[in-house]
Amino acid sequence: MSMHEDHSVEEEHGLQPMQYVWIGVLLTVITIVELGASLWVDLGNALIPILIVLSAVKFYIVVAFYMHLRFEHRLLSQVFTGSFVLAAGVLIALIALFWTDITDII
Amino acid sequence: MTEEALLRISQRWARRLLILAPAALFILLTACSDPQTTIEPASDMTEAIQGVYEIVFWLSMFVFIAIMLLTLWLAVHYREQPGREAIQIHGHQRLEILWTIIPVAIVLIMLVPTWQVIADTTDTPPEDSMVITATGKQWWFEFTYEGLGLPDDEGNPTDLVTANELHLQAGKPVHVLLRADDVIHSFWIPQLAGKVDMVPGHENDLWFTPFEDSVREEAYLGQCVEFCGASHANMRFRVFVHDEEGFNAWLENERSDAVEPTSELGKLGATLFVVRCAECHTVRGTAASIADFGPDLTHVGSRTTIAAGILDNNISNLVDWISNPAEIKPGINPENDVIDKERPLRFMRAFEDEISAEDIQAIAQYLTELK
Amino acid sequence: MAAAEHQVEHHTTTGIDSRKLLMWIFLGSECLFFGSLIATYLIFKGEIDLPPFPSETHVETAYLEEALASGEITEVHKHLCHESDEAGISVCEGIFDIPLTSQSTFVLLMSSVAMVLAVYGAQHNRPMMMKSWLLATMLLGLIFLGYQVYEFRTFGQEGLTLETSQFGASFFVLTGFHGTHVAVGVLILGSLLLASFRRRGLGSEPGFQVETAGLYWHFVDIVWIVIFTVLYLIPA
Amino acid sequence: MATAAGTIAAPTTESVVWSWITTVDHKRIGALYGVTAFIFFLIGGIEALLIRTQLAVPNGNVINAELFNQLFTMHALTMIFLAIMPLGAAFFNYMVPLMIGARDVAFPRLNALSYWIFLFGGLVLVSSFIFGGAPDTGWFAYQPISSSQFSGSGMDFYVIGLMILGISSLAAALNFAVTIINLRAPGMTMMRLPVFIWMTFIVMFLLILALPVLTVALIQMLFDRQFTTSFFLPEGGGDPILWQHLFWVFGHPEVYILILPAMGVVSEVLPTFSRKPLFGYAAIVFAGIAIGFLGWAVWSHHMFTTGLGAVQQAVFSASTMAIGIPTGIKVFNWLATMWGGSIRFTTAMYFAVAFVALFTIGGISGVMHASPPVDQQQQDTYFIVAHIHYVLVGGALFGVFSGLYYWWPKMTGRLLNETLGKWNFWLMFIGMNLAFFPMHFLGVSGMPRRIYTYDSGLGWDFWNLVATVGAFILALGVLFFIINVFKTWQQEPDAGDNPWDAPTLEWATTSPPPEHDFDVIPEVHSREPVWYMRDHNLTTPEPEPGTHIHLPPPSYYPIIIAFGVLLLGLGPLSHLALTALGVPVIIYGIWGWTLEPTE
Ligand code: HEA
Ligand code: HEA
Ligand code: HEC
Ligand code: CUA
Ligand SMILES: [Cu+2]
Repeated sequence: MSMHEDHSVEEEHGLQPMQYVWIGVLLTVITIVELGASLWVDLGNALIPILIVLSAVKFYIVVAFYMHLRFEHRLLSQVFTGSFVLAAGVLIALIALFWTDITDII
Repeated sequence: MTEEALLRISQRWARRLLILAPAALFILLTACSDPQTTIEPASDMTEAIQGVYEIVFWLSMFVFIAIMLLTLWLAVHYREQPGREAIQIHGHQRLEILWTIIPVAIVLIMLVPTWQVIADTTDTPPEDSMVITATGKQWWFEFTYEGLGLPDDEGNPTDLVTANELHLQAGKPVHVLLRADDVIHSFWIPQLAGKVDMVPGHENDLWFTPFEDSVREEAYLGQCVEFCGASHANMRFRVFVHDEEGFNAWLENERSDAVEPTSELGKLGATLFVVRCAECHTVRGTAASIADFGPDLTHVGSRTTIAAGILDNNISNLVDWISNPAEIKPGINPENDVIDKERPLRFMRAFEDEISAEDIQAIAQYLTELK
Repeated sequence: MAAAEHQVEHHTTTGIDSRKLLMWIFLGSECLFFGSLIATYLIFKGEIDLPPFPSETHVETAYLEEALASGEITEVHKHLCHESDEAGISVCEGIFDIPLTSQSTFVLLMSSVAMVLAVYGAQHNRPMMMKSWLLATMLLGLIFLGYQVYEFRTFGQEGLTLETSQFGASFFVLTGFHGTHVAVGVLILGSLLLASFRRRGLGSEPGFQVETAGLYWHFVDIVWIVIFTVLYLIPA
Repeated sequence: MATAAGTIAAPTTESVVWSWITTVDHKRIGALYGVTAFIFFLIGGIEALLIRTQLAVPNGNVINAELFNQLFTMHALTMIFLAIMPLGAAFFNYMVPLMIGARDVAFPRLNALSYWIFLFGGLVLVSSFIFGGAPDTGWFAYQPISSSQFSGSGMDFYVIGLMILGISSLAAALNFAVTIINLRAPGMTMMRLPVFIWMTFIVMFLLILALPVLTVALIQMLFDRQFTTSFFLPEGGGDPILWQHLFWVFGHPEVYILILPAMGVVSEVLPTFSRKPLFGYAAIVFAGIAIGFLGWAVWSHHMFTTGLGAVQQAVFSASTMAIGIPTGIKVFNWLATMWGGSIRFTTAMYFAVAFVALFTIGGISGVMHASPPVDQQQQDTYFIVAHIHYVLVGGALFGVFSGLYYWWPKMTGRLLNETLGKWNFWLMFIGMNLAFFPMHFLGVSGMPRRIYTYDSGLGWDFWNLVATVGAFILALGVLFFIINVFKTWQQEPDAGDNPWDAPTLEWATTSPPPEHDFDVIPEVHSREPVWYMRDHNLTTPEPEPGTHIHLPPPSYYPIIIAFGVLLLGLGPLSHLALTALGVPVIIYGIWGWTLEPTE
């Protein structure tokens, strides 16, 4: 019996269906903003950072809420963030090796 | 056995090892006299490398001997003996800090000269360099001396193309541009230039100045050391370092057109050559001077070796080579040419079935006369 | 007794369900997988100098003519470009149809909403809710794939294929593997749906199975979020 | 149990063959891994002996150039992917649940699946010898020599074989990462895990994160070869250097995947036979983690001569040398473990001590060519061959042998013969040094690697001959191991539960362990639980009468799915119809798998 209670407590960690729907709306709005930024207004150099930040926000929202990572054991977020950061670090370094001829800079 | 006895044994061994280590060193140093040695520099570039190498080597030697002795001593000294109890400890902070700091120090000492030499060797080539394009092909090297050919009709400088033997002038900087036609090869003259790859689609280069006293009769050996197919082992080249006079003499001969054959046999060979071989080879000053698939043979007779440093240059080797080059260099297989029609590899084919033995002899004679 | 056995079986050191843990670690691995594909795309992106271009690009007309003459591009590609007002400069259309891809992006986003509702249904013992949202997720996934097939075909007609350029190769391989992931996801959801109609339903703990499948599905969605931004929205 | 819709009945027969094919027991799977990998090791070793025979004297003509190139490529692939990695897998399959106090791994059927996929992948790779020639462009398959224009069908086997093996390793890695995180015995905190488990744990993450990069590179290579892309082909606008980067981003973590399990073994063996706890446990663990991380930041040290650029060279040389620091910490802690001990020199201990010395030699030569200018004189010479064999043979392989002697009694209930063991060790030790130390001299004398022949007069003759003799002595040593196994197999099991008086949990159960590993999962109070029990006069608790231990039933589905994966892979090698066939087989297998009752 006590086990059962444990179980339901754990489940309440998520959100309610309507909240999920609202998050969906939010994601859509961010996507529209992204579209707007890239197609309809001229942001110049600011565009790329803005797009990256916006998609990072979307990324975070999906992972945190839809994938429940915010409500889970710390270990899961450590595993995933760790892998993600490693991937980003190594691959950005790799891209940088191709994009810049650092020798020219110095 | 008592502890003292064991200690004595271990000390004796430690002493022996100390004697052994210099012996090992001695063996290593005997590598100097080997023709392709990496530790007897003859140019500024390899000497800079040698400078780092020696620092790295001695530090490594220190770590090597220290760890080997330590291991041996521990293994002997702490052998199980009646009455000995193992000490139950889990660690020792100060010791652990110490053996973190020592490697850090060693690494730093290695890094500083390393960076110094990287900076020096990747700076910019000297202004007055002789510029040579070296192109790696399966399985030979083409060398193009920029602007050293005979001026053309309008007096513009032309490039001088040759193969498999590189001639340099002591004290004169060379800037080598590295290209590859098919797969990755590499350019390496252990005593003169550290290895740099020749990568298709990339433009690498290196430069060095042979020492004034590096002039010598016998060749410096160079070799392709990036795996490039069946005959990777057979892709070598030779480098001759001359004094100014010698270099100019070589240049004078090399840039001029081919000499006329004098012997009857050679004359016959010359005509055969134009028919049979001109589709791939150039002999400047003759009818065979359009193709550039194979090595330029204008002065092939003056080379010491043929087939990219594999065979001595003499008639019988030439005959063998022309008869069936695949026998000498596995992988030379005209069948491979048809893998991609648009970009044929142009391997030299075997002529033993196409040309009679006498005619091959004649061609070989002709080639040796192309001094 | 049965309950006790159950407890033993699912006892874990950290309290995390092992399947869920496995899925999260696997998704970490997938980060490197898609990361490498995206990195390849970005490495080649700087080198696209002939049409088809991802987005609108100006090139010298003479350069185009030369490429046409040497066979590096074909008439099909040339059609993407036309003379601009500036003399000697051609404007080449970008091949991406962003409004269209925005629609498919939206579809995939909505599938994530459907998925999360299906998980909710499964965890709260509401089988009908679970089943219908599972079905919706699948359908949205299929629509997304439909968009992708359409996109691939149009690109093909406009002259972007695997061999056209590095752009073509890295684009198709990246989005193709993303599409394959979506397809696999649809299969997984389909089997869950099918299995849920058995008498035993999804067994004693449908929540975990649907949730784990959901993690995969959402991950495929966030990969698309990145692809959409990096490939489509960020200009050349 | 009634058949679930559309699936086969769960296996019930007791026939020996079927019980092995359908087993999901981690100990049996470990044994399967071990035996298979050892056979592959012999194949790889015979390939090496052929190489050495050809190179024994100048202008050797035992084998021709084409075959030679296949041999060194397959030698490396076999040793790395089919011998050392799965031998590690054999140990961690067998030992992880025992050492952390679990009844099995987290996903027993997934574990069986990993093994079968590994077996099929290995067979694909090796079978290339009969189907038109093995891969022949070196184990890192640089482009464009590995493109369809310059190489034959062997490279297709390379691509497909490595992809299949990658799936296997990924599945195993996920499984064991979860097992170590989630199935530890009560009281077994992370900082009480045996170091072997820690090293395995790090290896699992290296696999999980490095394999996808290789997979992507292989996919691109497959597309270049089979379809019309040119990711790596310069004439199509591609870049051969991209392959090198992707390969080594995987390849360098891979070498730590090979060495860390051996380091783990040694960290178990040294304290046991020194009769004292491991010195600096935490330092060794964190050094392992540091190596795991740093391993991602050094890949370009394999590319110092490709025209990398000055800053890149400087950065990668620093990160590479930095790895020597945590590794040094480990070496010193191992030595300090021996210090003050009362060392019992069994064969396992011999191998472990030799590991420390030989690995250090290999590590030092690694640091030497971590300096880019020096590497310009050493890259692609026998100096590199010396480096890799000191770390791989003296390191990884000696670690494996140490583990074999150490855990053999646990796995079989029989002790290996110590006299034969000493022969085994000394022959391998002497042979190994004779074979590989002279390669340093050869490298310094400028002998390139991957050459099928060489002229005399270059100063390479003598040391090549010595190396060949050494290789054969090494082989003789291996032969002694085989003899030892056969000889002791005849005897009655005599080992007892804990013949070495070892401290870790696997020794708290019987030898060989029962199917369910532990009657009662013990409670762990220290890093050396068995010594703790010994010193506190504790005995393993008796099981409560009547308790029923639940074990997963055997299953057909792992091998069915593995077979589907094999078909999938064979498609590009022969006829795409096979791929089409593979998909339904896999789907069928997964369907049956999910519906199959596991209680
Ligand atoms: C088990 C496998 C393994 C391991 C552990 C290592 C470990 C290391 N390797 Fe090695 N390496 C290979 C397997 C391995 N390598 C293989 C297979 C290749 C060739 C691939 C191919 O081309 O086919 C290769 C190639 C290779 C190269 C490229 C060479 C070339 O092609 O030109 C380099 C260059 O930097 C390198 C460096 C290192 C370094 C710095 C370490 C370090 O991790 C070593 C650290 C250890 C020590 C330093 C010893 C102990 C430390 C002390 C006692 C402390 C004090 C010492 C110092 C501070 C110096 N390795
Ligand atoms: C873990 C990896 C590993 C291991 C264990 C080995 C083990 C050995 N290796 Fe290998 N080697 C590599 C990894 C490994 N190697 C790699 C990565 C390369 C680079 C390849 C490349 O360039 O692409 C290489 C390359 C390489 C070369 C260079 C080839 C070249 O560049 O041309 C040589 C040459 O001597 C060599 C020799 C040996 C020898 C003699 C052994 C010995 O230790 C083997 C000892 C084992 C045995 C001999 C088996 C025992 C056999 C019997 C007892 C026979 C009797 C049994 C029956 C008949 C059933 N290896
Ligand atoms: C299809 C092209 C082709 C034809 C035809 C051809 N060769 Fe060659 N030849 C080559 C190539 C390519 C090489 C370089 C091979 C190597 O060294 O690996 C070569 C090398 C040589 C060499 C060695 C050159 C050196 O500097 O080392 C000689 C000599 C030679 N060829 C002579 C001939 C003669 C004589 C004929 C005609 C009877 C001939 N070749 C016909 C392509 C050709
Ligand atoms: Cu050219 Cu090796
Ligand atoms: Cu490395």
